[in-house]
Amino acid sequence: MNELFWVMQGYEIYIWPSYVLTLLSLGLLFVHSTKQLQKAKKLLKQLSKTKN
Amino acid sequence: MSLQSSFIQIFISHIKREFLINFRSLVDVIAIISFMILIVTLFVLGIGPFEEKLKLISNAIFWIGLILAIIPSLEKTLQKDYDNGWLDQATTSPTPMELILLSKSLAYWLIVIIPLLISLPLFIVLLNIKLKLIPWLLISLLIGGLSISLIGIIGSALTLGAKRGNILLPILIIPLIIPILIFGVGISEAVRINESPLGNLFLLIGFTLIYLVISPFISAFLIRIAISR
Amino acid sequence: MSLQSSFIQIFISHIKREFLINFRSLVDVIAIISFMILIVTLFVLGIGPFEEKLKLISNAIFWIGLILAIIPSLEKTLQKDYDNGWLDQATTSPTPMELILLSKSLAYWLIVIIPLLISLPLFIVLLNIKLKLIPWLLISLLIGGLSISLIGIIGSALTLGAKRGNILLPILIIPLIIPILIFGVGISEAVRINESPLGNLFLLIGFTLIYLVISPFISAFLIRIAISR
Amino acid sequence: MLYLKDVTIKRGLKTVFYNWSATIENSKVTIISGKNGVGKSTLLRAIAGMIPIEKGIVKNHDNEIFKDKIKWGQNLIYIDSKNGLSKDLTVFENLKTWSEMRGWKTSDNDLQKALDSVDMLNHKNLYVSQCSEGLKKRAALSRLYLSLLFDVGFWLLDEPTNELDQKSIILFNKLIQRFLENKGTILLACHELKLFNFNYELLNLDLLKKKN
Amino acid sequence: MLYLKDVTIKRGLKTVFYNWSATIENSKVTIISGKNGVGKSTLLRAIAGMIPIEKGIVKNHDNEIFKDKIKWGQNLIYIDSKNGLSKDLTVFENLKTWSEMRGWKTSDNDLQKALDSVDMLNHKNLYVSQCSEGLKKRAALSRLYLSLLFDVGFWLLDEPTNELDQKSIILFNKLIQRFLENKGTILLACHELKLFNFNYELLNLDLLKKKN
Amino acid sequence: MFDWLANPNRFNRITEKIQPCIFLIAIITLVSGLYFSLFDSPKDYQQGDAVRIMYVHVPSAWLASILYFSLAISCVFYLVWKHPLADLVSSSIAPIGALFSALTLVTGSLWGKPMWGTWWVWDARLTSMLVLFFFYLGYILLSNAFERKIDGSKTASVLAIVGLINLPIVKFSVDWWHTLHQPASIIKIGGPSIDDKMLLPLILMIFALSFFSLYMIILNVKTKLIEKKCEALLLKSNLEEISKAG
Ligand code: HEM
Ligand SMILES: Nc1ncnc2c1ncn2[C@@H]1O[C@H](COP(=O)(O)OP(=O)(O)OP(=O)(O)O)[C@@H](O)[C@H]1O
Ligand SMILES: Nc1ncnc2c1ncn2[C@@H]1O[C@H](COP(=O)(O)OP(=O)(O)OP(=O)(O)O)[C@@H](O)[C@H]1O
Ligand SMILES: [Mg+2]
Ligand SMILES: [Mg+2]
Repeated sequence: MNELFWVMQGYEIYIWPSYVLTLLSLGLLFVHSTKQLQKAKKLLKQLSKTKN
Repeated sequence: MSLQSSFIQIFISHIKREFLINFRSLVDVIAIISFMILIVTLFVLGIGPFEEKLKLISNAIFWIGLILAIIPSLEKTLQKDYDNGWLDQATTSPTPMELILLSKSLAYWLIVIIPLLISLPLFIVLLNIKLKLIPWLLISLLIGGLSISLIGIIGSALTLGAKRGNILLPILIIPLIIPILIFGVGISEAVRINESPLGNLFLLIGFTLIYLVISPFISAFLIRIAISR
Repeated sequence: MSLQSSFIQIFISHIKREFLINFRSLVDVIAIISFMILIVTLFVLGIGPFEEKLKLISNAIFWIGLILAIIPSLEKTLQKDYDNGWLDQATTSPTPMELILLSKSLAYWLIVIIPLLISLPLFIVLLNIKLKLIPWLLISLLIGGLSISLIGIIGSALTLGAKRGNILLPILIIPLIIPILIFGVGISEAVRINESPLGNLFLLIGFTLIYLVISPFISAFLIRIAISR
Repeated sequence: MLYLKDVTIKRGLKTVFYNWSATIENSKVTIISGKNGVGKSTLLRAIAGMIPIEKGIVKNHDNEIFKDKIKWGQNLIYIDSKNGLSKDLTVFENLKTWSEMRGWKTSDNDLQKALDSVDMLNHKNLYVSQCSEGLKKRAALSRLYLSLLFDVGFWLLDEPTNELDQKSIILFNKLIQRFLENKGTILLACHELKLFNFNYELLNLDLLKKKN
Repeated sequence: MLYLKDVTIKRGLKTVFYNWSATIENSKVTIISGKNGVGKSTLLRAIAGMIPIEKGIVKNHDNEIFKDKIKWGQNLIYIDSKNGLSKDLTVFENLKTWSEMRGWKTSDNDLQKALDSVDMLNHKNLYVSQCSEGLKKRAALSRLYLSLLFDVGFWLLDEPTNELDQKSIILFNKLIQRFLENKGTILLACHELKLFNFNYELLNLDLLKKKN
Repeated sequence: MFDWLANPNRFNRITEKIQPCIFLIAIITLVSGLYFSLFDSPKDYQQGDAVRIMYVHVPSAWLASILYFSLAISCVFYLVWKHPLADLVSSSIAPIGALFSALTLVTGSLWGKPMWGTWWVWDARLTSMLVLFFFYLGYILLSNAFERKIDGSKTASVLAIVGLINLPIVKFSVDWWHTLHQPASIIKIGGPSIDDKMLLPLILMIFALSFFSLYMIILNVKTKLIEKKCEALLLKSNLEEISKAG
């Protein structure tokens, strides 16, 4: 990858943050929601165990 | 022995009730007028008393003043009637809540608009408003005021049963009010640059009509939720 | 067995109480920030989106936003504590009412100022505020906010007992607030035209100090009247 | 006969009644008693239609009462400790606006008689903000007299006697007597049973809720 | 001994007491009774220092009580139907902030005991907005227990028993008993005298005011 | 369709099957979209490389709008037909939509600085996106502001529906404002003024974000269904305890 690509005509301080921010927030959303699902599943298992 | 009144009569008696509570004397009229004057003062002082600057913002002042005069007081009566149990009485009566809420918003419209109309000459002088603008200003404030109070009652009902409702209210209500402000300002702008303000006026009327139809139903629905807590 | 706390402790515990009631969660911070943003939006939409105009009024927007954020909520807590009898409890206790009211106004100052400071960068972007203005804006909003809440509590106490309080409140306090607005706007104007803002700043500080001293006494006096009704 | 069958009523997150049944006889007074927080007020508000009944049915004779809410509203008066009086109106104005709100055309004469029935005629022009607690309660109870003139079948009263003095209790008893003569049904939540000089059914929620 | 000598007390424009005198014995319970609007609450508020006494003097032993308001405030607890509870705080938080407001350093343990004394420990974390009327009243009355730990000489209670159930009335009686053992003085406005199982002086305003 | 899906079991069964597909499509389009937008798309003749921000900005803006529409529709389903699942759907959509509208605002600002020399301009689109963001925020705050979840859901749904009526009016009215913004170029399908090669990454990114959102919504609804089951179990055991104790 050449230097020119990263610099992007001097717009790099605008372009990279927007991409990073977008991808980062999507990633965080994904991780957070998956964790939430796992937690809920675990709780359900526990509850149905104590019931029986 | 059942001498039932018609809906119209119930409606009018409700408006009368709001007037009895909020509009007992001349003091109340004066209070609203001075409130508007003070909003103007606040702006003028915040901006600096230069005429060119003032001209730019005189529209905004009117509309923001109207919003600040109608919505907080509308919210307050609804909250009061919720706290003192009047809304409980209304739900446990044969009268539809929709009717009561419609009369409440119309009453508040009148309560604010009447003093405003009385004092319009004063503002015309204070803000140096051009004569040709006056009829349009009048009509747009009249109609806009109605839709502000119709929306205001939705907002108050939305936050009535909510935790920290008072702090949520502006967030919910300002986005709903934006079109009124824009159409209203649009009317005056059009007149100023000698174009026809009718387009904006019709839009404002249409907007108001939409809320005239939906507001009572929506707010009655919301109030039933608040009461069921 | 009498483990009396000092006044400072009582004072802090009061501020804690207000925070418990009004600042329970992040939601409250978000709500206040959003409120300020929406006030800005409302103004901009009323005035028109042109940068030159905006520059003229960005100061005014800040100050009016601050006033609208502090005073209505301050009024509301005082009214609530009056209605639910908390103020009765305070008068029939060994703690001076002055202390309680001072803590209330400081609490409200903090409750509004903290979110405002957090979100200042946002407003700088939204209103296109020049960098050199920022430290002065910060300091004048901090100090001005304090005097607004000190004045606000006088106004709220004034209207507590009055029957038509809700409408009277702004009328009674806006004259008191006007000097703050003038000094505050004066500071930013001075910076803008590259003059020294210190004169206005000292006036603002002096003004605030005066209210810091007299406000608790005046409002305690007014509240005793309200309670004795 | 008011039947409550397998009703579940929630208050906030708390389930106050769970699959609970009861019957309330018509043309009688039923006093709901029980310890603080057991659900007396909740029950009254639910029957009045303010709190939703999550499950179960409430029937009056054979009609589900919430099928036609307007009709049921016509048929009942609900008064609780909030009174429903506006502080900024006088006692008389409060009664008048209340009766207008219900759509009743009452003459000023009727209104005065109503106020007289709870000995409030002297205080007719007092603002509610200037009334003592007992006077407020009496101003609220004056509605009961008005309802005698119209076709109301139910009174739902939540602790109506709390602030009343001895004389007002007697007047209140008289109003109840008249309503019973009109074949009205009264549900009344109260802690102090000795105040009433008529026969009543007792609905003790403490006992009833344990049974289920 | 609390002496009221030739006091005139106004409420709004109305003169409720005019050149009126009475004595209230220390270390006893005095129940103030009388019909609605006679001035029970006004009297209590005046003694508590909230309503000004236009003319006349109020003395405790030989001290005019309003000479040193802070000391008098230290010496009394006033509770009326408004309760003084913030809806947005829990029962526990309300009690805690209240005791902090009075400048009392109470441990959490004391606060819990206070709540227990009115059987509110289970409802400790309930928001006041979620309490039933009786629970609210009990939350307010829990202050009485705290005052036993500190040097308070007077309880001024305006209709404290209104919403209480039977069990709470017993607990309330116990609190009063303990306060009397501490040589405390209680002034209590109430319509229902049968609720109390101790000796009390009766101050019937109906009779007293006619006499003057 | 909604009626049919409203059965939680059926919902779980069907989504179990399609979820991996959705995820796969999202990943493929995202990776290829990123490739094209960063490496293989032409510079704009005016904006140069800065135009690359468009490939995250415009899809976010679209999704923010589309998701609000879906949110409001699902609120209608909830209020009118009282499907409990519809509420779970709306409350799953709201945070994602809010995220996208926030992203639009932020990336737009990042675009505006090099293009206009200012982070923010009170232009029509920006203002209406700000308003949209506040509708999302209002929905989220309001739905959590009640003690009972159901009250919050109902109230917030009302707000969302009012917003559905109001937002187009806001958008339309705010358009009265003179705008610095570029004319809507995709909409002019007749002759798109942008390069075809710019269109490809744009479309890919729109697909990527849409499928990603769909996947996340399904995931969140699943989580909420399970949480609901847990609550029901807890309540049941509580009530059993109460009846035993009584
Ligand atoms: C906070 C700032 C901004 C917001 C909220 C915003 C909002 C939007 C929205 C909602 C759209 C989609 C419009 C549609 O599909 O019809 C859009 C598209 C677009 N925006 Fe922005 N924008 C912002 C800043 C900018 C900036 C600074 C630029 C650069 C000059 C820009 C350039 C564009 C372009 C080229 C499009 C695509 C045109 C189209 O699809 O019709 N935006 N923007
Ligand atoms: N704020 C006020 N302004 C004017 N008059 C008032 C005000 N508050 C009370 N009053 C009047 O003063 C009198 C005494 O009221 P007070 O509340 O002391 O009565 P009370 O004996 O406590 O009655 P109750 O048994 O109903 O509680 C009443 O006639 C009442 O109408
Ligand atoms: N808004 C609310 N949110 C949550 N829980 C509530 C709410 N209101 C009441 N509760 C609870 O519901 C239960 C029943 O309350 P209710 O008011 O019906 O009691 P009550 O029998 O009338 O008591 P009281 O004798 O004290 O008036 C109580 O435990 C109370 O704490
Ligand atoms: Mg109750
Ligand atoms: Mg009293």
